[in-house]
Amino acid sequence: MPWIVRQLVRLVVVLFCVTLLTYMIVNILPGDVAIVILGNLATPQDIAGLRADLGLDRPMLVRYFDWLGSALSGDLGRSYRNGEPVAQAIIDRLPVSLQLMVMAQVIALGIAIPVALLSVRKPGGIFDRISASAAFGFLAMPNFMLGIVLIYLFSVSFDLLPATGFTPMSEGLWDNFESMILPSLTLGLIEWTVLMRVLRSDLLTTLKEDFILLARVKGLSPWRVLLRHALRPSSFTLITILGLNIGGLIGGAVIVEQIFALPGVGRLLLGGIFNRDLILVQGTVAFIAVGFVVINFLVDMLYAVLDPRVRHVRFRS
Amino acid sequence: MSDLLAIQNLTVEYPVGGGRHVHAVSDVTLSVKQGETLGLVGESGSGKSSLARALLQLPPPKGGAVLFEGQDLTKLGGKALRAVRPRLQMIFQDPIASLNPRRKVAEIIAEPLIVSGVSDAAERTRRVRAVMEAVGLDPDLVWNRRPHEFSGGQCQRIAIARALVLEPSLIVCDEPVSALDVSIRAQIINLLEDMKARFGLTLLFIAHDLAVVKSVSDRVAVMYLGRLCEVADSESLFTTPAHPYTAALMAAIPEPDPDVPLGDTKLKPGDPPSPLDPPSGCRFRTRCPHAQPRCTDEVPPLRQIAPGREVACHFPLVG
Amino acid sequence: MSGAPLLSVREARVGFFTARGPLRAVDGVSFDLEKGQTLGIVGESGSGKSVLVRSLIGLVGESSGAEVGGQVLFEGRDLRALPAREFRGVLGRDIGVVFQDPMTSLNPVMKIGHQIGEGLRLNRGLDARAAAARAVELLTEVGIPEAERRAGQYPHELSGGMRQRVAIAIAIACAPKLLIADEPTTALDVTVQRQILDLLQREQRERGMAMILITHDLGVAAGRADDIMVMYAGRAVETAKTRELFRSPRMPYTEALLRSLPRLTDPTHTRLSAIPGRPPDLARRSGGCAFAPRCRYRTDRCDEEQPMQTWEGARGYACFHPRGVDVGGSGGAAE
Amino acid sequence: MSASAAKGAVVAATRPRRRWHWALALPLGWLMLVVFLAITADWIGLPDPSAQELILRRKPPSAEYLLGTDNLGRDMLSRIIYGARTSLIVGICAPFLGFLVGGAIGMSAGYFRGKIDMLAVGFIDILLAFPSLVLALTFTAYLGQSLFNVTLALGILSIPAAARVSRANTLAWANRDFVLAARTIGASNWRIITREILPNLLPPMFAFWLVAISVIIVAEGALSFLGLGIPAPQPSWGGMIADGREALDVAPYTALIPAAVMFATVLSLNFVGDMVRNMVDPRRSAL
Repeated sequence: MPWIVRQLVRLVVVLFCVTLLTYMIVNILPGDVAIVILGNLATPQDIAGLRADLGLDRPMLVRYFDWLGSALSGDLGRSYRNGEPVAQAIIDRLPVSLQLMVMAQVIALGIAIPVALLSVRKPGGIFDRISASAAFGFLAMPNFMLGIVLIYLFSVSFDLLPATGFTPMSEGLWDNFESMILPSLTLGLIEWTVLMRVLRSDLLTTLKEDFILLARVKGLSPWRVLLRHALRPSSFTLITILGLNIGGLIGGAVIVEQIFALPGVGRLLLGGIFNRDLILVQGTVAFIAVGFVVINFLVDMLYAVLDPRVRHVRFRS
Repeated sequence: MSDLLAIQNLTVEYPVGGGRHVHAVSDVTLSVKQGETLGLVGESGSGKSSLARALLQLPPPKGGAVLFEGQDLTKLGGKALRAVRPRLQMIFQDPIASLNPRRKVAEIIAEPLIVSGVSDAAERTRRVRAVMEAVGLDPDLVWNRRPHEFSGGQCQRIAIARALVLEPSLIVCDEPVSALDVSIRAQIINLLEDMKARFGLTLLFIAHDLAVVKSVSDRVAVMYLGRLCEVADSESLFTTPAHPYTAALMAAIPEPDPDVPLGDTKLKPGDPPSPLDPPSGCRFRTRCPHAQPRCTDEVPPLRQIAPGREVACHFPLVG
Repeated sequence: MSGAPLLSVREARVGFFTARGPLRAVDGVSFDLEKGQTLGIVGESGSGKSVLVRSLIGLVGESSGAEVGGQVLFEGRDLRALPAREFRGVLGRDIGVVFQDPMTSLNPVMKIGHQIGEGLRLNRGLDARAAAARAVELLTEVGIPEAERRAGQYPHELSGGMRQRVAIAIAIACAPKLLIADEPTTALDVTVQRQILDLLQREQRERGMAMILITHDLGVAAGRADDIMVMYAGRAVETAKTRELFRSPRMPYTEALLRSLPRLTDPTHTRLSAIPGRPPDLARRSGGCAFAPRCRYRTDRCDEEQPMQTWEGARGYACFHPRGVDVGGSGGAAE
Repeated sequence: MSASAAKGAVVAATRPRRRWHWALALPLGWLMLVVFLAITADWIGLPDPSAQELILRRKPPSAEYLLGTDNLGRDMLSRIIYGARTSLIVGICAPFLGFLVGGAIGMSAGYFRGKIDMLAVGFIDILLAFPSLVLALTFTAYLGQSLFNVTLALGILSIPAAARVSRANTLAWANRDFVLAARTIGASNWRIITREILPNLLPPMFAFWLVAISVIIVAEGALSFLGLGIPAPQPSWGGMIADGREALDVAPYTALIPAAVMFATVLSLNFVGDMVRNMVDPRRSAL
């Protein structure tokens, strides 16, 4: 069976398990779902009504497949707090979260790649040691702490940037950008350290290979050797880590959206959890997990595009 | 001399994904006589290491039988197989990788005794000290030290001691000197010869260096791409090679003597084919100077051309 | 020998800082190499042969914390004194290198034709199209069938032997004056090794290149080198014409090496004369000759004093009791 | 050609890397201080961390209140020290649970391969499909917020990471010849795993455990920051930072001090973790 088909089958299986696991988490937890949603002051009739609506008397697996069936057709059920369809709530908030994560990733890569290249130019040199310590420092900074420190510096002490709130692009690009700088910096400034360290260690390993010595014998300047020969073979682990870190970013986004009051998917989830809105939580967690799995699948595909060795093994066997 | 080990129609294949297989060893029949050293020669990809591991059922072969002291190892289950193992030992190419870096030398050599149930600690210590001295290691000096404190040659001595401590009848030596420096090789070769004489061992000596194989072997078998080409006693094989591949190997070896002219391998240009899809018929035909159409259609059987000499070639150079 | 030798090395030295203290991998090695000649550098692992040659062309750099010393004259110019850009020019145009492992000496994610053409574009000013055409010619010259198709392929699609041929094509692309082969065939099978060595020698003769052939295999050196330099523990212990070295070695280490080799001409089970002891530990150097602990002709002087390099015309060795030379009855009975 | 030819120019080499020793004292010292205070918190006469004195609200650090008071008038110093106890308990126990379970799964997958390996890899992939914080949030939200539940949730979340590290290491070691040699002498699988592979597996796992502690401390902080971790009024650094957020303009120290303490602790842990990894496997250390 060709590789691509095997991977698609694997993707479907993982997605199936992920959604099942989400559904189970929300349903097998202690406490009756209806009571949890309506709260223990609710009258027995309300509880009975809700149970009927949700069809809670049917076995969980059957309910799961119903939920999955409707989910595939875009209906993630209705929130029991405000009756708004969950899917619609997610779609409305998706652009904010996506913009946040994309900007954070751009900042992270924008710092990580040049810094890694510069520090590898003279391993153990001054720049290498400074960047390593800086990376070390940022790595030890939790994003919620960094967010507070950035707000304290840029909003409280010097009123340069808004501390909270989100201005959609429709109301002016610059305002939107201004409102997103601090949140994306909060995520990006930590993310770059992980990417830099991975790229740096791979570059150092590649630079010991014979084909780098051969490039130097050809008379290539150190920078040309780094950029034309060392960078590409060293970028594969970086790409894999990019995929895996998306999960970390989503988690981080939840916090950053909370700190900066950005109306994103993360904050939607938090709200759902606080309000005991199980249906909303169920839909959001499933959406996030599915998104994460799909992104990682695409990153895996990217791998094959960049590395001819992988491409040949995967698409010729 | 009766056969201590008889390999019949041994076949070893590794799946490589996408339904394709590496044909490492194909239908090899070979026997090792009690007390002899059988040399097994071949280039990388010839399947000699795969054959060695299949003998020890690590992993078991895909097909064929391995008769050791009358028992077919491929038929034996866990416990029964483990009971036979002490008499069939192995030493490896990379001496340092064959020793657990976290354990002391004494523990490494004593482990086989513990595993085979020698519970009396004093008895174990006595036998470990004896086998250490036998391989030229000073027990008091090395007892509590760890493998990283030793050179390649000394690590191989420790590995040999570990193989000897259970008094095996057959030792499979998988390229035991290839990873060692030239000056150390002779030490280990002499040690193996001494141990064989002293403990009445039988050796299966695997290597790609013909000169080393000739120095230690009574009989020699030559393998190419998973198949046996030729089996003969050492003297006649090296003086009058019957298979074209053996002749080419001999001609290709650079003699450490400037006056010996470089031999002509007469090989067709091009690289050895891959074991993933070996050529039909005789697998050497793509490089053989004497290849005929018959070699493409018909796999040459291993047949006897003289007492104690077998060759798998339609047009052997001798007989 | 007209004019200055192509390459002249004086007191080459390489030291590393390791966890076990400073380690002198190359401890003062001097040699000359004439145009069109082949120098075989023979030694076991840890003898410093590879580090020596790599340090000459600046491949043992500051990154590994190495301390590099000595003088390297290439066509009369001291490479170590040249500014970086000029040095790279000389390296790119006039020196080609073939490394040991064909698996790692080619860029795994760059097409073969491109890797061959790169040197041509940089050093010979060819444009992309001309470089690509020349690359295909070179592939054919080094014996690779269907060169056109192969040029568009990646290294992992070729066998070990073919990859080494590509490495040779890269090394000779800019018509260098010096070709360095650092154990070019150690990772290959003996039949393929033979074809690669023949190819190297043919290219060297046709282009009049000088060659440094580094190997641990005395057989390879015997058949291919005009002169041989034997290295032990970072020092050049013996240098001689190939035939003289094999016929009448001066240094006990060379003699012991030659006698410890199993030979196809010897009958089976002939006892090998092994060299006792273990390889030298470069971090803990004794004052005297590094080979003393393993040498049959050792005297107290060998332990205390390091033998100086002495020369008999082109022959050089460093030993108090050289073999086959009567040095005033200082022991060392000639066997 | 005289033997003593021109002395070559000697290029100074960089000093050996031994100078790291003094740098190790600082982080180790800080960690010992934190651990010591966390253990002896009850006996060093600290005021009750949850005693509220509204009139003493937001007192800046002074002789009487070394680290000042928060916006509910509680003593910051004692809350930080009791918070340290929370963080250390969660930080040490959670990855321990993860490493026991994850380590065993990874080792059996790496050693036995075949179906077990496929199942284990699938299990890891699925658990990793959930952004860990999201899973932790849902966990504690519905299991109920308590120190035990947070530790359990974060422990379960560290299983896949631990399984991945232990599987990778087991695969590397299981293919070494000395394991094959152990098989040839007839050692049982159990003996090979415990005697040959485990001793080689512990050092890298220990180094990874150190780093995992700092990651879990941050995760606990994040949960508490969002109000879903350690329930108030139990002190937790994350919770303190969240409380301090409202008064950033008036009393920034209420947020910045716990942030600094957490930063120092996590930094020290990462530093020590890297040193250990450097000793264990110099190739893979990041510094």
